Amino acid sequence: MRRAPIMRDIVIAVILVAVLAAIPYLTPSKAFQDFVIRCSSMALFAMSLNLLVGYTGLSSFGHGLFFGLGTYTFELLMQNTGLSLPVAALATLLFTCVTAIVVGAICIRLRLIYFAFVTLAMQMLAHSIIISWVSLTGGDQGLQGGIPRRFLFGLSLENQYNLYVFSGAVLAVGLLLMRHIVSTSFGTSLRMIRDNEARAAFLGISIWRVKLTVFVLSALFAAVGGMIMSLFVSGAYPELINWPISGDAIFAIVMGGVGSFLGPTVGTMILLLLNDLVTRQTEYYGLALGIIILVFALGLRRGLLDFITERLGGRPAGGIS
Amino acid sequence: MDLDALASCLATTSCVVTQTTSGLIVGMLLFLVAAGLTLIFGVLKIVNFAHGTFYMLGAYLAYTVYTATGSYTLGVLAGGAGMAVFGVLFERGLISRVYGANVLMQLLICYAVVLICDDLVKIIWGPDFYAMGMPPAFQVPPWFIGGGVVPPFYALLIAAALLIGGGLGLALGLTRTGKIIRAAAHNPDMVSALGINTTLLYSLVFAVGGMLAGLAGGLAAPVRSLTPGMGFSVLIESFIVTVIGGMGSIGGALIASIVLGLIRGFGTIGFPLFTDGLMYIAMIIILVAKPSGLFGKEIV
Amino acid sequence: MNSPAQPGGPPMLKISGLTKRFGGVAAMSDVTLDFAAGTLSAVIGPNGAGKSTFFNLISGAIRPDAGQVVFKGEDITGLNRAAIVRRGIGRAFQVASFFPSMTVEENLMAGIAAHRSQWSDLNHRFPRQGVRARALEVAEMLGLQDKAAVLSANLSHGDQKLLDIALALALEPSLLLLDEPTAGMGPEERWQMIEKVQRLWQQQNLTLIFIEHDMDIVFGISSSIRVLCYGRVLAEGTPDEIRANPAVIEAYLGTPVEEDAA
Amino acid sequence: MTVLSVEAIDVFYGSSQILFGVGLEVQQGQTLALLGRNGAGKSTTMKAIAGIAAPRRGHVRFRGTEVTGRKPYVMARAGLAFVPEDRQVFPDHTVQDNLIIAIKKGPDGQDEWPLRRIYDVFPLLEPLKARQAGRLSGGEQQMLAIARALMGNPVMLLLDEPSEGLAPIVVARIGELLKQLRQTGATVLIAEQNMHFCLGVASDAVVIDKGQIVYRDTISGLKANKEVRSRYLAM
Repeated sequence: MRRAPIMRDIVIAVILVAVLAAIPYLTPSKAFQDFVIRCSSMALFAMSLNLLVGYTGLSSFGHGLFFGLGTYTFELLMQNTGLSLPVAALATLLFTCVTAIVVGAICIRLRLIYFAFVTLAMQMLAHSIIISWVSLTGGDQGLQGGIPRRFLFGLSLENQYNLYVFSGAVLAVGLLLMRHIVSTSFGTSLRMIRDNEARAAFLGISIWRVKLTVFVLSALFAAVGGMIMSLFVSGAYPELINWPISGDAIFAIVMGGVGSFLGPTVGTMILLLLNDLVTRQTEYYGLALGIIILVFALGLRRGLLDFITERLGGRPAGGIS
Repeated sequence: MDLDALASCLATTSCVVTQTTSGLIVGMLLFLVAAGLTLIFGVLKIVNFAHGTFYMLGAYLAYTVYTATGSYTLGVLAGGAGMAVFGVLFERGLISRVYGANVLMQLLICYAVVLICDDLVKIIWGPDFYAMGMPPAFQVPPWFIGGGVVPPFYALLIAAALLIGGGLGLALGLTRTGKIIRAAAHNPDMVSALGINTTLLYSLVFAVGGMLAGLAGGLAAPVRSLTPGMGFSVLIESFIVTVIGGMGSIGGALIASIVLGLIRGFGTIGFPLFTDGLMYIAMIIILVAKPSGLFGKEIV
Repeated sequence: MNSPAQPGGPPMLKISGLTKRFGGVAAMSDVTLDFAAGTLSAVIGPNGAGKSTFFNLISGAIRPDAGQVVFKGEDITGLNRAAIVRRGIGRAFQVASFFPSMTVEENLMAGIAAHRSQWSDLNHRFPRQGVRARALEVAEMLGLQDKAAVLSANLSHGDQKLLDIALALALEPSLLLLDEPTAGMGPEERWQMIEKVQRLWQQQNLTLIFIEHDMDIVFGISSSIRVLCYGRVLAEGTPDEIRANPAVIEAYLGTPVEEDAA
Repeated sequence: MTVLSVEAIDVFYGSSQILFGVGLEVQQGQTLALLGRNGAGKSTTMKAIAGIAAPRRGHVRFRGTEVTGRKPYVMARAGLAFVPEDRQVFPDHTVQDNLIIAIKKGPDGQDEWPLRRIYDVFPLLEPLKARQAGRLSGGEQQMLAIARALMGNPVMLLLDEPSEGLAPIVVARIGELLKQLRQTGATVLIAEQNMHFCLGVASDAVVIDKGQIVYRDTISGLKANKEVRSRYLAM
């Protein structure tokens, strides 16, 4: 809860995006740009899940619902309506918001493990609907055929460099917003609920209202991540709303560190790097990843960034012990 | 969605019998897996996300022993015994290290085991799927009951699962060890204060849970195709069963398994693409109505 | 150290016919009690007498099956915890209850901010103007000002109990409920704690109700005592009246009456 | 012969110290009462002996062996039977199953307290043996808890507040039972608030207050000492 001035964060973010924009002029690696785009999408998603898991203590196993909903809604709007990209994006957020209110209202009153499973069931239900509603969603083939009118204020996002800078900028804005959320009084009430829900209630906090609000907010960020992914893959596919998506995000936040603000971003990078490196070396990706997870989980017993923070003598901002 | 097909199926006994039978074998096999899952949760308060892997390994083990010896019985028993041992190793070596830790940490450990085992299966048995095929003794014409097709092997499966499930119920209800296990689910400290080594007891519970999943895998091997990753859908379904039945309740798991099996059996007629969705809807509805499952006690 | 009761004061809290059953067991049956404004009252009774249930019913943690809780003339029966807190009833717990990942100062700031929380919370960086100053003020009331920057999980047990009370005070309550403020403390620590509580009561102009097992403390500081037993009111009165009450001695202590008169 | 000796134990729950250098001894065949008010530290002392709460400092010796911090099941196997506060019977199990769970062979491999003998000593339990323990009255549950402890064929019995929450007539019956047990030469440590209850049951008493032992005497000595009683037990 150190009160970092918001201006400093903004300056850092602007510099980072500028650096990102400059990199392709030094080294024209397409793979790096791909990596940054995927990373932006997944990091936004993992960070949004950490608002629930790390900050509020709500372990959702089905957060991929909103990521997938972002990709599908956005893709459907772009393909089937004449809406421009920003309008379609806003409409996607609106739809996500309404869905999150309904899903959240059902889920948040459940405790711990039941909450986890019902959120997962919600996601799998959405997955089932998408698989079976072939006429709308293309079923297990997904929505192919690309995204028309990929222009943002005259800038073509079909151009990989443009999409790359755009993704990085969206991630930066997303991180700034989430940083802001957790440093407000509202963010403090999240931590109060995580630490001691009963005490928070006896201090006058309306638990239900706060939990539903953070559930909806985190769904919105997840949907933004989903839209970036949709732009990247030029479509929407059932894998993007299937359970392993949620699994990846959980992996990223636990590996990166639930107690550090940027932990999930670091975790996402670890995950994607492992993915790229290991699949290049061996076809037994699962074996390698599994062993690495065991080493982390049983060795460090906490996320990487939390581990480093503690080693440096600092105190992690959160923690879900 | 094909409600007409569902209506016409429900109107003929042959279709009802066929779908009920296929629903029951799904349900009963699921029950064996879920019983272990719910038992482990009931006593240790650990959600074993690797339980589907026990099922998969049990099936592969049964397949290997069956092809080596030609005995299906031996194959199933090997699946059960092998997974009992695996369960103990898993508990002692990994899960006992995260007792009391955050559920996400437990999830991650199990996830790692799932990933590792899936790849080990690929390495040992190859990435392609196997069809074990019906044991020769059951390669006989099916029975016709009320016009419906009932392969004798299905009857065997249902009977075997009922027998194992019943045996488990009796063992938990009547033997001293069973009574101790149930008591430990309620109050492990008091059980320990009565001179019972709870560390040993926890391993035993994992052994029993692993054995049940292994037996289910072995029993299912002739009617399922064996692939690396086959454990996952079973895992999800047994979670649904466990949660609907109330976590920790074996009776609840039995009822929920049968319900889920029947939803699957008849769902394939009426909602061929949406049978999974029906299960999730059932789970959501039940949890909204009763937040701790049908037979669950309120847990914190 | 006795402060005189103020019999003339209006009843701050009126409880009538309060009843709560758990399963088949009556945890509280037909309890009727008044607490006058500005008094310092103790609630005592054997284990399982329903003391904590009593607090839970007043503070909205559980809903009564029957009966009424009237606070400052307003019927607050069945309101939720947050609504009751906002009306001015603060509560501290038997097992110190606070936010272990925060420092003392952060705990208090969080408590103060929570009390003032609004939808506009999302616009304001935490802590808002004035909150820190108020937090330090509250910390000072309980002598925690030197530990403001200490992570609350690392505080001593006694300081954690103080922090719990400070959190309740952060809300500027008019009625404060303390559930065993001295539980788990060593002998000297107890009296330090109770002196602080007493000072607070005087300085903050509070109405204070506390549950306590230490009879030296109960008889040492309270202006009036209520004895609960099996969910019923066994007796109420001044310390002297309670000390001499045969029913209390019999039910609470199992010690013959005549021998204890000395 | 000293069966149990507790030497200057300090026990903490988290950061809060509950016991401050508590010490006591129980001899073979002795029934010792540990008296004190609610919250004085009786239960914690019992738990520290039974292995449920580990002392941070000090020693617990049982039959001459250092057992400080041993696990509860190790203590139970060594012959120490614990009847916890609020009894903790297994509510979904029948009375008989509660007893069966606690069966343990004696040191010589002999079942010294088979069910038959338990039902002889606790005749009230026999007709209830098929009933769920959760449906018993408080007094019946207390008897069951004691009977269950005896099933383990203990060298010594730890009873935590056996009279708590029971009607006077039931308390008297439990008292009779403990007197009977005492006559068989059992070694018992009873933690109680109710000194009256202990008068006929125990021979000696120690008084605990605010986590410290403040008084030791015979139980009749304590009865005669009004000052101690009113200071630490009465008001």
